[in-house]
Amino acid sequence: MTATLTPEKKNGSHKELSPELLLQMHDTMVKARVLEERLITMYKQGDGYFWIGGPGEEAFGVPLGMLVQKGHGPEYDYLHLHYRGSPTIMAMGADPVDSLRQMKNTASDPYSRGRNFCCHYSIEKWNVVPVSSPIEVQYSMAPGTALANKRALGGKGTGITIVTGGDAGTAEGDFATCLIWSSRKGHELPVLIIVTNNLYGISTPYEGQHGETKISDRGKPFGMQTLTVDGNDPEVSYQALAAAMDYVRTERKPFLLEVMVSRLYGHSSASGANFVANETDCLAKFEQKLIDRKLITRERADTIRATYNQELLDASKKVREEPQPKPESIWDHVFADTAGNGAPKGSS
Amino acid sequence: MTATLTPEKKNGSHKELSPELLLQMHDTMVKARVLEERLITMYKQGDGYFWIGGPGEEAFGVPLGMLVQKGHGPEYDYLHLHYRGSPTIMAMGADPVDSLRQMKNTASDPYSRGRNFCCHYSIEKWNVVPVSSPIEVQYSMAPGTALANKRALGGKGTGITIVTGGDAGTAEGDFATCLIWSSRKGHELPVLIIVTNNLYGISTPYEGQHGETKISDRGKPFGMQTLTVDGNDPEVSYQALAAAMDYVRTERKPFLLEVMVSRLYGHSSASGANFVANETDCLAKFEQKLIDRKLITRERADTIRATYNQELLDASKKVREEPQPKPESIWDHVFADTAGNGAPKGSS
Amino acid sequence: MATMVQAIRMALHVGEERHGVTDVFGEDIGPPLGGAFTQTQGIKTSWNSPLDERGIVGMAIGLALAGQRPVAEIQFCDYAFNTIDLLKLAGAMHWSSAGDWKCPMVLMTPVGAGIRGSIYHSHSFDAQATRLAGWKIVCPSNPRDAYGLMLSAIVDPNPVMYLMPKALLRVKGRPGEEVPGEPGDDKALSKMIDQPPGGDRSKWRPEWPKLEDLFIPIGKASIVRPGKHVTIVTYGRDVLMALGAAEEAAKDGTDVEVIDLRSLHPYDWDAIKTSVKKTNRVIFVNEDTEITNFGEHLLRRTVEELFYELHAPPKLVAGKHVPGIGLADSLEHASVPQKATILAAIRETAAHVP
Amino acid sequence: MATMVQAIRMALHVGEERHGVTDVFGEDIGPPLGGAFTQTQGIKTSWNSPLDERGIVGMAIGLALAGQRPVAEIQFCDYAFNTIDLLKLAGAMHWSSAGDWKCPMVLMTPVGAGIRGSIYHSHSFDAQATRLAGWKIVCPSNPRDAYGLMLSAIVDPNPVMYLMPKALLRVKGRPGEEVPGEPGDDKALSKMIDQPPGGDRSKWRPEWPKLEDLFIPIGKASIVRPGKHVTIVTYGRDVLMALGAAEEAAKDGTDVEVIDLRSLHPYDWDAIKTSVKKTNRVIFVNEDTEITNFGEHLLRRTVEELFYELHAPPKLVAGKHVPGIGLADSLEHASVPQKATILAAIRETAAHVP
Ligand SMILES: Cc1ncc(C[n+]2csc(CCOP(=O)(O)OP(=O)(O)O)c2C)c(N)n1
Ligand SMILES: Cc1ncc(C[n+]2csc(CCOP(=O)(O)OP(=O)(O)O)c2C)c(N)n1
Ligand SMILES: [Mg+2]
Ligand SMILES: [Mg+2]
Repeated sequence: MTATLTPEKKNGSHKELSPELLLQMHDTMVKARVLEERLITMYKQGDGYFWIGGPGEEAFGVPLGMLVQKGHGPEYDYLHLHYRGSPTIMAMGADPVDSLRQMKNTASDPYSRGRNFCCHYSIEKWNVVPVSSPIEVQYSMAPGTALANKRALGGKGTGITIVTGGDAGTAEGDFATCLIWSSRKGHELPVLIIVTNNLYGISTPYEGQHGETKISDRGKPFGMQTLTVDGNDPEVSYQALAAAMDYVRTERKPFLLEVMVSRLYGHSSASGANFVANETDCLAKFEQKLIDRKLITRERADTIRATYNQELLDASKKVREEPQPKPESIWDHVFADTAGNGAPKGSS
Repeated sequence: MTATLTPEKKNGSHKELSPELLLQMHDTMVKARVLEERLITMYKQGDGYFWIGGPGEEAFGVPLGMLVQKGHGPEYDYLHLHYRGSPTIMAMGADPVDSLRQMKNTASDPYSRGRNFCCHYSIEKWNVVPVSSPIEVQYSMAPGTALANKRALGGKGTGITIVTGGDAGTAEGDFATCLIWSSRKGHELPVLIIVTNNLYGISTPYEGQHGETKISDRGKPFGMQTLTVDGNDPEVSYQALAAAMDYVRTERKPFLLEVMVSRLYGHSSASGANFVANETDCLAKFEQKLIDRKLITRERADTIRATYNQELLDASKKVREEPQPKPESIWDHVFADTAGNGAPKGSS
Repeated sequence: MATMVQAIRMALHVGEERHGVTDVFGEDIGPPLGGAFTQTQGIKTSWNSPLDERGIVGMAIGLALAGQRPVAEIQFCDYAFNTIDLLKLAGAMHWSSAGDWKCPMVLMTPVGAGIRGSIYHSHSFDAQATRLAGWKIVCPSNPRDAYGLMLSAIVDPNPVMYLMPKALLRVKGRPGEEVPGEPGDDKALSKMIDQPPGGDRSKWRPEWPKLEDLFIPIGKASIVRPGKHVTIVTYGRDVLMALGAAEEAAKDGTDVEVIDLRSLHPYDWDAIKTSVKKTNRVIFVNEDTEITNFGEHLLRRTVEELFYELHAPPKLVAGKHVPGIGLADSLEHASVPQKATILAAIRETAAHVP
Repeated sequence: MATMVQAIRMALHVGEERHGVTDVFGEDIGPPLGGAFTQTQGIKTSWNSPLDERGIVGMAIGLALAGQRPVAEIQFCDYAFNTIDLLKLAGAMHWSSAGDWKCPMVLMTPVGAGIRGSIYHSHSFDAQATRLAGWKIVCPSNPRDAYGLMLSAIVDPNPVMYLMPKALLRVKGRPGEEVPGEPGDDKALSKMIDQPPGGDRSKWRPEWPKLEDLFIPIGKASIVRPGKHVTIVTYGRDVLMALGAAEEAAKDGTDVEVIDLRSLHPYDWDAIKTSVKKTNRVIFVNEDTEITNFGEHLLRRTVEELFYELHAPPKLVAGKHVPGIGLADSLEHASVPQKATILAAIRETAAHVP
């Protein structure tokens, strides 16, 4: 499927991206990729039990993170991500070492204190709601934060809700729930509904599971703006995201964006976590483009990668030494007040 | 919304309906209406605890029942109805007295032996699957019987699956499930997906709950044939159902049909079960049309109604005397074999 | 004296006026109906949701995460069984993020039999609810508790499930069970806060009495009848059933103590322990089906911790393990505990010679 | 000796060849993968469903109603919590229609901890499953039972839930736990029926051994270790845990009887009763969370019916009531029973002086 931008786009968002922006995007894409590869290596070396992540989605995820109106509370954007969100989180400025901590399930893992799988982020101060494993539940919750966005600043806010998930997951009723709750006439919600389509759900190809030709078409009966774009091209993604976000921020209405992406290391460690040669590598492609355009040299690009590589290698060694959570910590944070905390049998 | 027929219709289904058919339709509509009114009276007189039913849907429900390929097993049509299906069941030839039995929750109620609310039909020999209260679950099950239909007679069968439900209920994920599972490319299923739109869910108007202008549009992204028709006109309904069924039977693909209907006695006894004057009465309108066309006289029409009325009044008196289920019968039919039947604590 | 449903309505009103409630929503919750049981009539922040329970729970979670204070409703608990995963996630939000996020939502839902609701309007939800770690679960048995538990639920920083025994919604309180601030006169109260049926319902506005705050602590039981011989631990609708049975038993000289748990989680173990140590005989009563039942948990803990205090086998009186509750009275009565069932259990337990 | 997952695959093969199975389906069940645990490799009637658990259960119900014989899978039981209403309806189909319709479907799903599955790949489902009236529930602990229970599930006229303890799927049987007809040699079996990784998986065809029918009766427990002093009633993964603990306890002279329930509903009450009457001490073990837990049901019934047989308080060893099972080993081990936990319970129970 080829990239097309909506006729509906506004504010001349089609203008060329500046070289600085392109280089910043490239840098973060490298960082995100190196992080994922480090996580995979950790898994393969026994420094973690399971890997799942977003290598191959950097050309979409990084622009998304860059465009987020980052902050705390309903004046800012809420993010309901799934397990492929590292590029976005990196673009928002998170420390990649924290991702290693979650991989190694250390007590220092700030996202879950060793409880959850890697790349299951939770950053309250940036409105990143906890990533959970059940596919598509985030689409049922997104209208809630979007309603808060809509009310913020007496209705004058520009914060929006962004929700992401995969192509196969759109078969869950929760995806329909999101379409329905965000498009009620007179009660439309500012939510950017994103589907990252890598044409697979684990081992199951898109082909044969979908009656719809484009997933984004599912927004149409609801009067939604919709768009399908090539998520392997960061310039196209950036433009599309900027246009879609602009629409949602301004119109306070939903937008359904489908982004075609690659699954560069397969589904997860359960399927081996090996590089998949026949998928488009958005980073390699973008790097070549920047080199061709003389915005960067091969050497510089290699240096960036080598530097991140070394940093994360070093960090992974340190993380390995950090303590594991204590057994009794299972009782921590059952309740947000003290009631029942530490009470094994639910008594008061 | 006005009635329109699809451009896709075939087999000249647009031809005029014969006078015999119209009179048969009228007769059954009267019978179904009288049944519902009798059920309401029984409720109001304390001969039942709860009423819900389909008065106002006869102009759609009766043609549906007449067009069903009635029988047992996947060579025939499966029906997944909701609680407004009496007109269809009457058109299929069920005994209205059995409906009174379910209203009075007698042991003789063939549909549930006093267990379920009135108009919750179950007729295995005619492929009518048990009607249950939870809204929309029938849409998740319909693809299963449709797959059996598709396989019947080595793939040469003409049996289809028919599923009905209300407008508000389409917000449940199960409606989306039905669209998805029945339209998978290469795996399309012969299911006629019907939504009876009375513009209400209990007290909640359609307006303000739906982003879609027409519910039938929701089939479009899935490449489905769709149609919205005036269900208050039995001729229009009949033609639309015939065309849609013909498509599903022949093409072995799904069809989404939205039928605009009236809720002539409100939602249920919970909302009073009183006649709602500002809704279209499909039976009165049709009767007048038949009189105008000189196909029937007012007297004849009144006689038909009076006869059914008397029959059901007499029957309701008899049903009142029929025995209630025995307390210990709660243990009957927990299992289809003997294991655990009558075993209060689940032991073998 | 207010009914339970009026008490709930008044608590929601106080909640939105004084305690930050931003949304009271669910199917038919807003005007014109104000709830299938009139529980939300006149509530300013009430609104009608789409017919989608997963959407309702998801919306409540999202609102709670974003700092709003939602009170969401599932019209009948019978329709919450497709949302258990979302309920689990709400309960896990704080824990799985290791304290990063809070999810302070209230989910209210009518539960239980007693209104001839047939197979899908008679379910209990206590077994499901008590399995949801991270949730607090309450279930009032009278208007005052209904009011005070709702206010406690609203200000709680955790998800709280509020189970409304539907057979009690129209029941008035007994003396001492007033909502603080309600006018003494029933008719006067009804005129003020009950929406007149018919007419232009969306134009009607309630006139609220001057209501006081009351926070019934979550986790605290109430001894609704002190007694010496047998303890009954119950909640919701069965509190009244148990009291009725206790009155009968008293005629034979058996003095029954009835504990209304009020909070199912966290629950008041001290109250149970103290009572069992006194009476040495205990019966757990609830309407939910009897296999993998919350009363079995309470019984198990009693046996593990108080084995030698027991002078008779502890008993569970609960609903029968059948797929549903049949419509006919004969069937409903055979399916969930009745006064006679409880009385029989009292007699057997009291008569037991160790 | 076959592993449990091979045994399941062989049963599905026999099911589709000889016992009318028409569909084996679910997420990633068809080619090329053949199931997240390889459980459906080479099965002719297997197919990949959309990623929609409600759709999977709905499809299975519809197929069963229409006379097909479906075996559906929920990829992890952790993802079945949004289908409880549909599962209830499947269990109610025969009952609510008063015997009119049957719904003979099998639903299989991997359960439990032990593979470092973190919060949403470690759930148990026994508490939920045993609450579903109208369903039969089985849970094998070894390859032979896995084979024989699957065949019984397939021919049963009711909905049957088949819980697969995921930690045991790759475990081989002990002597006597062969699948009837499997070749003696592991390598030979693997070559015949395990799909080679990589390569063109959709072209591969298995070569099935000549398998015999075996129907392990649903409702019949198995005494996997006879003993005199303490009874352990368990199933699935915890059977091996309990056996390990029993070995340890034997060193101190405590002779533990281990009952593998195999069927959770209907369950073999006679086996439990007989054993408790002999040992007078009983521990119920399972991995599900400890509040409103199926073991609490078994314990309750034991107390109600066998109170005076008990020489020590009966015990439950179960999962902790927390929102999830954490990923770190320290967390997982603290959350679900381990050999040491069971051993401690044995020691306490055995040492108890009445
Ligand atoms: C409700 C639920 N069902 C099943 C799974 C198991 N599972 C994890 S990822 C996955 C495939 C997801 O495919 P898609 O939505 O396309 O996202 P992708 O992984 O391709 O990005 C499945 C079935 C799950 N996590 N949650
Ligand atoms: C899952 C579920 N949620 C809520 C209800 C309560 N309820 C019964 S009928 C109804 C409204 C249905 O409206 P619609 O789908 O438009 O059908 P109609 O009654 O108008 O024909 C509701 C909310 C239910 N039965 N099931
Ligand atoms: Mg995908
Ligand atoms: Mg309607």
